[in-house]
Amino acid sequence: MTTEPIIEMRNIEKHFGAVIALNGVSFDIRPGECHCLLGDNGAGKSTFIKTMAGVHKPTGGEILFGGKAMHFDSPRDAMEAGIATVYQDLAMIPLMSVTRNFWMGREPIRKVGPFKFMDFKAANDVTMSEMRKMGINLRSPNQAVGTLSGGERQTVAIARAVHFGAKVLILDEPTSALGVRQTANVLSTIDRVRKTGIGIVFITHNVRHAMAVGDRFTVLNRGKTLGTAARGEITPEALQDLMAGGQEMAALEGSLGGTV
Amino acid sequence: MTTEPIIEMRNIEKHFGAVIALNGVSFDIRPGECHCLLGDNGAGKSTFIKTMAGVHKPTGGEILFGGKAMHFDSPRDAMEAGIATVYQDLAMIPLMSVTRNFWMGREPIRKVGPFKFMDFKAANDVTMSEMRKMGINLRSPNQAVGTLSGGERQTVAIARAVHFGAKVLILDEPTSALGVRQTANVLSTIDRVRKTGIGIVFITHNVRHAMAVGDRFTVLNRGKTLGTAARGEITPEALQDLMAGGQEMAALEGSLGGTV
Amino acid sequence: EGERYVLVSHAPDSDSWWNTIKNGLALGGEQMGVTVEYRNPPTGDLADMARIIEQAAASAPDGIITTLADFDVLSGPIRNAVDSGIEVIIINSGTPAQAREVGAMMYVGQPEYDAGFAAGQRAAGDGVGSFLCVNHYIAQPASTERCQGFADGLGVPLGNQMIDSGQDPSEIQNRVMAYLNANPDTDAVLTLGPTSADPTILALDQMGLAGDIYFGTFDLGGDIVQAISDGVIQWGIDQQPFLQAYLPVVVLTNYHRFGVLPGNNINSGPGFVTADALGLVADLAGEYR
Amino acid sequence: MSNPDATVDERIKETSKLRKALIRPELGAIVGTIAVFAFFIIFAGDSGMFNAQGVLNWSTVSAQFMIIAVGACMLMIAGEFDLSVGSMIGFAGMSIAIISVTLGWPIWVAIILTFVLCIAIGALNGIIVVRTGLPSFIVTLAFLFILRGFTIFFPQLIERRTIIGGISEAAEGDWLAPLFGGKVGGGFFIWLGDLGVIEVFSRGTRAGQPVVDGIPMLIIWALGLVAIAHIILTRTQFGNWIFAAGGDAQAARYVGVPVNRVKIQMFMFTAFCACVFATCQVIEFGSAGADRGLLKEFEAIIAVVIGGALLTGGYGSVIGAALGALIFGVVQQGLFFAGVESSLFRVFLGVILLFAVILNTYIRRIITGER
Amino acid sequence: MSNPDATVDERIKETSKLRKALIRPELGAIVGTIAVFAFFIIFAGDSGMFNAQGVLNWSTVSAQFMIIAVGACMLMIAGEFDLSVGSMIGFAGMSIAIISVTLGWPIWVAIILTFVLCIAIGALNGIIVVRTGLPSFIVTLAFLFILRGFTIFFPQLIERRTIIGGISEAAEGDWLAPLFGGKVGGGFFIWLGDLGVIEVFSRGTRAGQPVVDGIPMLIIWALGLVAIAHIILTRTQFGNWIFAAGGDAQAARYVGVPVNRVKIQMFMFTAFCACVFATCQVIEFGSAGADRGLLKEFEAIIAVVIGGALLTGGYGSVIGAALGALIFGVVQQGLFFAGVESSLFRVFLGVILLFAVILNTYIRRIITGER
Ligand SMILES: Nc1ncnc2c1ncn2[C@@H]1O[C@H](COP(=O)(O)OP(=O)(O)OP(=O)(O)O)[C@@H](O)[C@H]1O
Ligand SMILES: Nc1ncnc2c1ncn2[C@@H]1O[C@H](COP(=O)(O)OP(=O)(O)OP(=O)(O)O)[C@@H](O)[C@H]1O
Ligand SMILES: [Mg+2]
Ligand SMILES: [Mg+2]
Repeated sequence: MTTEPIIEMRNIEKHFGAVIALNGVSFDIRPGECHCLLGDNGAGKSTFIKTMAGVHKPTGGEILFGGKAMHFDSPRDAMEAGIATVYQDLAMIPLMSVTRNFWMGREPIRKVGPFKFMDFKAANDVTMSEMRKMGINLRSPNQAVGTLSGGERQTVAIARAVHFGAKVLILDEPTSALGVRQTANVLSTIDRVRKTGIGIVFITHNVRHAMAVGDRFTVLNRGKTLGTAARGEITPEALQDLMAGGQEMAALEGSLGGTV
Repeated sequence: MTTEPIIEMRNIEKHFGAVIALNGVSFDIRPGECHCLLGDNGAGKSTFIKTMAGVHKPTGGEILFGGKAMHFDSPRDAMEAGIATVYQDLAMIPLMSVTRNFWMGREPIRKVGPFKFMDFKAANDVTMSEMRKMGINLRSPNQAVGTLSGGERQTVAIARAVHFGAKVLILDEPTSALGVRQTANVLSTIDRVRKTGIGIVFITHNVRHAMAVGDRFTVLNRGKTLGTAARGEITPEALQDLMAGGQEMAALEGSLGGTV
Repeated sequence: EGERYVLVSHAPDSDSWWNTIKNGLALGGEQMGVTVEYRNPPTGDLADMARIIEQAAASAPDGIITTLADFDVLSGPIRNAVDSGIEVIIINSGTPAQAREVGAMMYVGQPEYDAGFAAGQRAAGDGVGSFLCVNHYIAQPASTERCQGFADGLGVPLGNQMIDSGQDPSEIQNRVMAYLNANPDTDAVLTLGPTSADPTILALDQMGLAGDIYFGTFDLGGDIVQAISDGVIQWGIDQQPFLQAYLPVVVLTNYHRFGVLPGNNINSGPGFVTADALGLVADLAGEYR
Repeated sequence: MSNPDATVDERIKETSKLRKALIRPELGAIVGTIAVFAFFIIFAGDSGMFNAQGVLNWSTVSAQFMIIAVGACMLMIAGEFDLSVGSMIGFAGMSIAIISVTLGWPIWVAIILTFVLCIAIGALNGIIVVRTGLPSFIVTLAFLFILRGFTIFFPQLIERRTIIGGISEAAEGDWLAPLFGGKVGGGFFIWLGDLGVIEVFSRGTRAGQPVVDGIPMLIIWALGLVAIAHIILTRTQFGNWIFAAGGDAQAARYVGVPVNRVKIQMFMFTAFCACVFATCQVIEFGSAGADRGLLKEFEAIIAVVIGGALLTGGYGSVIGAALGALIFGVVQQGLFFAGVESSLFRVFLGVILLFAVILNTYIRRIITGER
Repeated sequence: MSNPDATVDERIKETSKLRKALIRPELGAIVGTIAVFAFFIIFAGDSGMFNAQGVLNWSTVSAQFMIIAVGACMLMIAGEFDLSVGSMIGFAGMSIAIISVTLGWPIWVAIILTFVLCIAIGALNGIIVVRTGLPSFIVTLAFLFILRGFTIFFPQLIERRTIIGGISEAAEGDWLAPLFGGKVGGGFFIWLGDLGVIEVFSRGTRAGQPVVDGIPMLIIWALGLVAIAHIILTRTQFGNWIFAAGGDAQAARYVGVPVNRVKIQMFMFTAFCACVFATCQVIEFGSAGADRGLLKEFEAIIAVVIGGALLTGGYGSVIGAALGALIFGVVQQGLFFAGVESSLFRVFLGVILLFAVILNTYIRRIITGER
């Protein structure tokens, strides 16, 4: 892992009015690695990756992309640069068809004379085949996303990110609402995607999910980094402690038999 | 665990139009035990507990409450009978104050002549003290729930169920969106509540969370029970397999090092 | 010198016919050297109008000039104004008898039913036996009275011959066409003002009936005058709104300054405007006519 | 690692105490009311707007708005709204007129039957909304047209005109009518008139009597409804259910709040308020017209929104709505007093609405932690 | 343990193929259109409703509705709606009249300036909605009042009247005006008349000419706008963005759809449609009135909703909206042909709206898997 980082975030700060959500966070992500971002509720994980994805503008700090300073003015800019994000709240529109969702924001264009149309044939074909690659057989590409299960929707979102040749794929708690099988599916998808050389930022509250696929682990707490550790440098138990801020855990763990 | 069950559900069926969500599920819950309900996405867990809580009327099967057949016409009936539920989607109203949420549906009444008013003084006092017992210090009982964190909201919901003297407390994926510390908090709350003799139905996708507090484990799959096992009768790995329906797990587990 | 008079009408903001009133009022105020104000309920709600009269009375003007669109609704507030020492003149709607009853000084206007009746008699004389009344403001009682009067003047029952045309010109036009298509043996068309007359002219033009079918209208406007001179409209009933606003200002001012008062009510209409006597009307229609 | 003092979160900057004390749903409406009164005291202070007659005038108009605003407010907090209020006003008035004048039944029968009818229609509105899950915008829009249609159709069919008078005569000596059309406190005002505090009529049959001879029942109804609705909303169990039904119907249903019943009852209450409005109007003016109540639904909604309620439900205040109605009434009448061209009233109204709602949104976000 | 054939879920009962083929957003409107035509063919078949003149009659009315429905539909799909459409129609007409008649500028300048002005106001609406996050109901309600106020105020101030005529004269010989007020296909209809396919006038000034002498540009505009909007919505990238903006603005924003821009553009398009409506009307009737366009916003919304669009955005069809407008127009005119008491039109409209929307909701739920 001595390759150059794709993105490096230095000392990022973000304030929302009176709330200081991020207070100097540094982080980087390299090709082909899965970097897990862990931390308590409200630690600032979602805020941090939204800053990375161009949704929020940082109040302070700098973002280096491929070694050069970057300013993303919109999620579009970040996407163009190769940063794809699957948000906690899914970022799929239930009323729209799978194809329309898959291509949303990056629709394929077919020119007829001076007019630009959306190329539905190509769009449908690609959607069906990409979904099939992910192991999901759609009834039809015109099926509304609202008729899919949660795991299937998650997969559509990942498939589209991969298809658009993302260099970095950010996943915000993709497994929190999923069953065991769906979770295993998402994790193995992460593994597969990582092997193609894409860098992955994976946010989760579940230490085992993190340990299953993570190469490095960064823990946030109240808007600050508690440090980054590589796989093998840290035990699941230590990570768990770190995520909980070390507080009161001894007592709780004791009473519950250390199985959390 | 030879006490009589508080609720016994026999052969419950539930159809939504063309969808058969439950296809004969039997289940029971005894005082002081934590009965975990596990299963894939869409297995029918939420539908099942909604049937128990009076939200849905079962298409077939019977519900025995304290040995007698019962028909709940509304969630209110079930609540009166002592079944309290904390739903997956939280069942809190962000725009309303903590007190109003806490008492929603069961407001304390103070009579002034022929008029019935809501007793805000008592309501506020109880809310503050119940929340303090759960380890949460509110700024004010008039604070809007929208200003609380996810874990805090979850705790309000549990506190209210306990306060109203529930005999059975149903928790639908209370930990899925929570951080480690908040999760530990909720699990130890479950443990505390169970010790008071209340029966708990705990739904989760996380085998470790289930193993931490569960006394018995029932796995649903595609609307049917795969069976119930008591603590100690089953290993976490076997449970995991059961939840995923046994499918493709070997392959996935292998590639991910068995850590899911 | 410096008297203040308030004119309260029942018309919604958008009713264009009342411009002539406003202009007459303004001119009267200017010539007499008095302050004049125009007030109306924005949506034409008569209950709101009652409040406006009360409110005008509260501002203690020297006189109030008001329409009496609904005796039941307006008599109370008007009587209060009269009793608190404000001179009131009733214009436009209501009857002389009602004006006397509320204690008003005089009545200037055209009793609607009578005007409709006179028009009906005139049409009956011209051989009309059935008609279409295009009512663009059906919720206003005066409009219905005009149609009813016309029917009674003709001596036929009103029945379904009055349509609720709405206020959108294209809808009016098409509804008139629809009615005439469905009832091809209709002898005459009666419209109640420029709002319904202008699109009706176009409708008849479209159907090739312009000049062929008997066509009378209430109230003048630019297009109506043009149509009269073109022979499309046989007559327009002019109630001379200018006078309804102008004369009360003059009467009130002179009464306040010199204590003089005409001995009787003034009927500003109905006057039938036909192609023979257009002249000035054509130039000033919509502004002072 | 983290701050040892857990009750103080170091990530929240400080907010002043004063700001906290001021932050309440009605704040926007309170500020607006003060501003509006200040404006008119300056620009129309000597126009008679603040003498007895003038005060009565804008109070009456405001009271009218208040009556329908209270209904609209409760309904909006319960998460729905009703565009058929205006048509309902016309319909109720016409119903009283037809029953009492055309059919010749006693006026109290007419009033009671009309209330029953209107509340039933309100319930129907509610039942359709609750059963079908359709937005109330659409359902009540349909009733806006249906009710207005009948209001024009029936009197035309029966009486061949769209306005029916003669209700004053029918109401004479009736026991119920004064409850809507009467005035109270006559003696007090005569005393004030004798003292010279308020002006007296200078001529006519009532010479010597005070120009204001009592407080119309309309105002009493308005204040009464505001008080009752406010108490119900803030101090009772049912009030909590109203907030819950509008805040999140599903969540409320799950904890046993009878959401459907609450919503239907609020539709009925709105219809009741519209009917009070119509009855007061009909009894006071003695006639019913097919055009009564046009656009009143918007005016009610505007007053409620100026008063700080959230269009999507679950948040609001009856006091705020009442102040919104007051602002509305004072501005409408005040512009006349101030001699502003009446067509500009609408422009003012639109601008006030925009500003009020922006201010209210800001306040609400502070209170509820929304983003 | 589970069914080996994973593609067939044993828990889903079967649905017929026919039903699947029929299930589309416009289905409700298509059924409604058929029903309405069937109804009038039976009850008004011999009243002239379906001869050349009759067809032109209801087509023109429907075309009017269509023009504003197209704008309202696109905007509603983008998740907003505009209550100021009606006021905008009045405002645009007045603007053309003032510029051309009062200022005496050429009519094409007046038309172009008015379009620019209206689209700018549409953009302002959109910017306020997008920036403040207020519901468009409130913002556009404010503009409903503001624009109507100015529409009444300005002509009174300038011309001392609220209706300005003489536009026909101003439009004579103009190059742009015929695009809005002309007719096309005159020769074709004369030929048809000569053939006897369509009737000719039997009396009056135009005896011998065909009863229909061309298709008004209004209809051409309506069909053109429907076609273009339909293609944009269903076949282009921008169309996908419109759906996305209305379906879930936040989600769309996250994947890079410029949601704010899309919404503002849809407000501008709605203003454009209102302006087309106003221009056609002004050129055809030769005058502008301050009361033009009253309640048109509701009529547009009704047509769109009958056409299957979802009030809360993200779902709908321009074709559906056009059929909704057709239903609206046919019912309105058809009742005249059928000789039904005209005030009952409103009642019919309300009832049709209710039924259409219930049917549409049912269809939509099947398509989108909503519950
Ligand atoms: N738009 C916003 N405006 C104001 N405060 C915000 C905003 N977004 C986030 N915050 C605040 O910033 C802090 C960090 O929130 P964030 O969503 O990043 O946490 P998180 O680590 O993703 O938590 P979780 O694990 O619950 O998803 C919280 O205190 C939150 O309330
Ligand atoms: N109201 C409803 N109408 C129609 N189908 C429904 C309804 N509620 C649930 N279903 C269907 O019933 C099945 C079971 O759903 P349920 O929500 O009970 O699953 P679950 O086990 O709780 O899943 P998860 O773990 O994702 O919460 C699913 O196929 C779902 O689509
Ligand atoms: Mg997060
Ligand atoms: Mg569930």
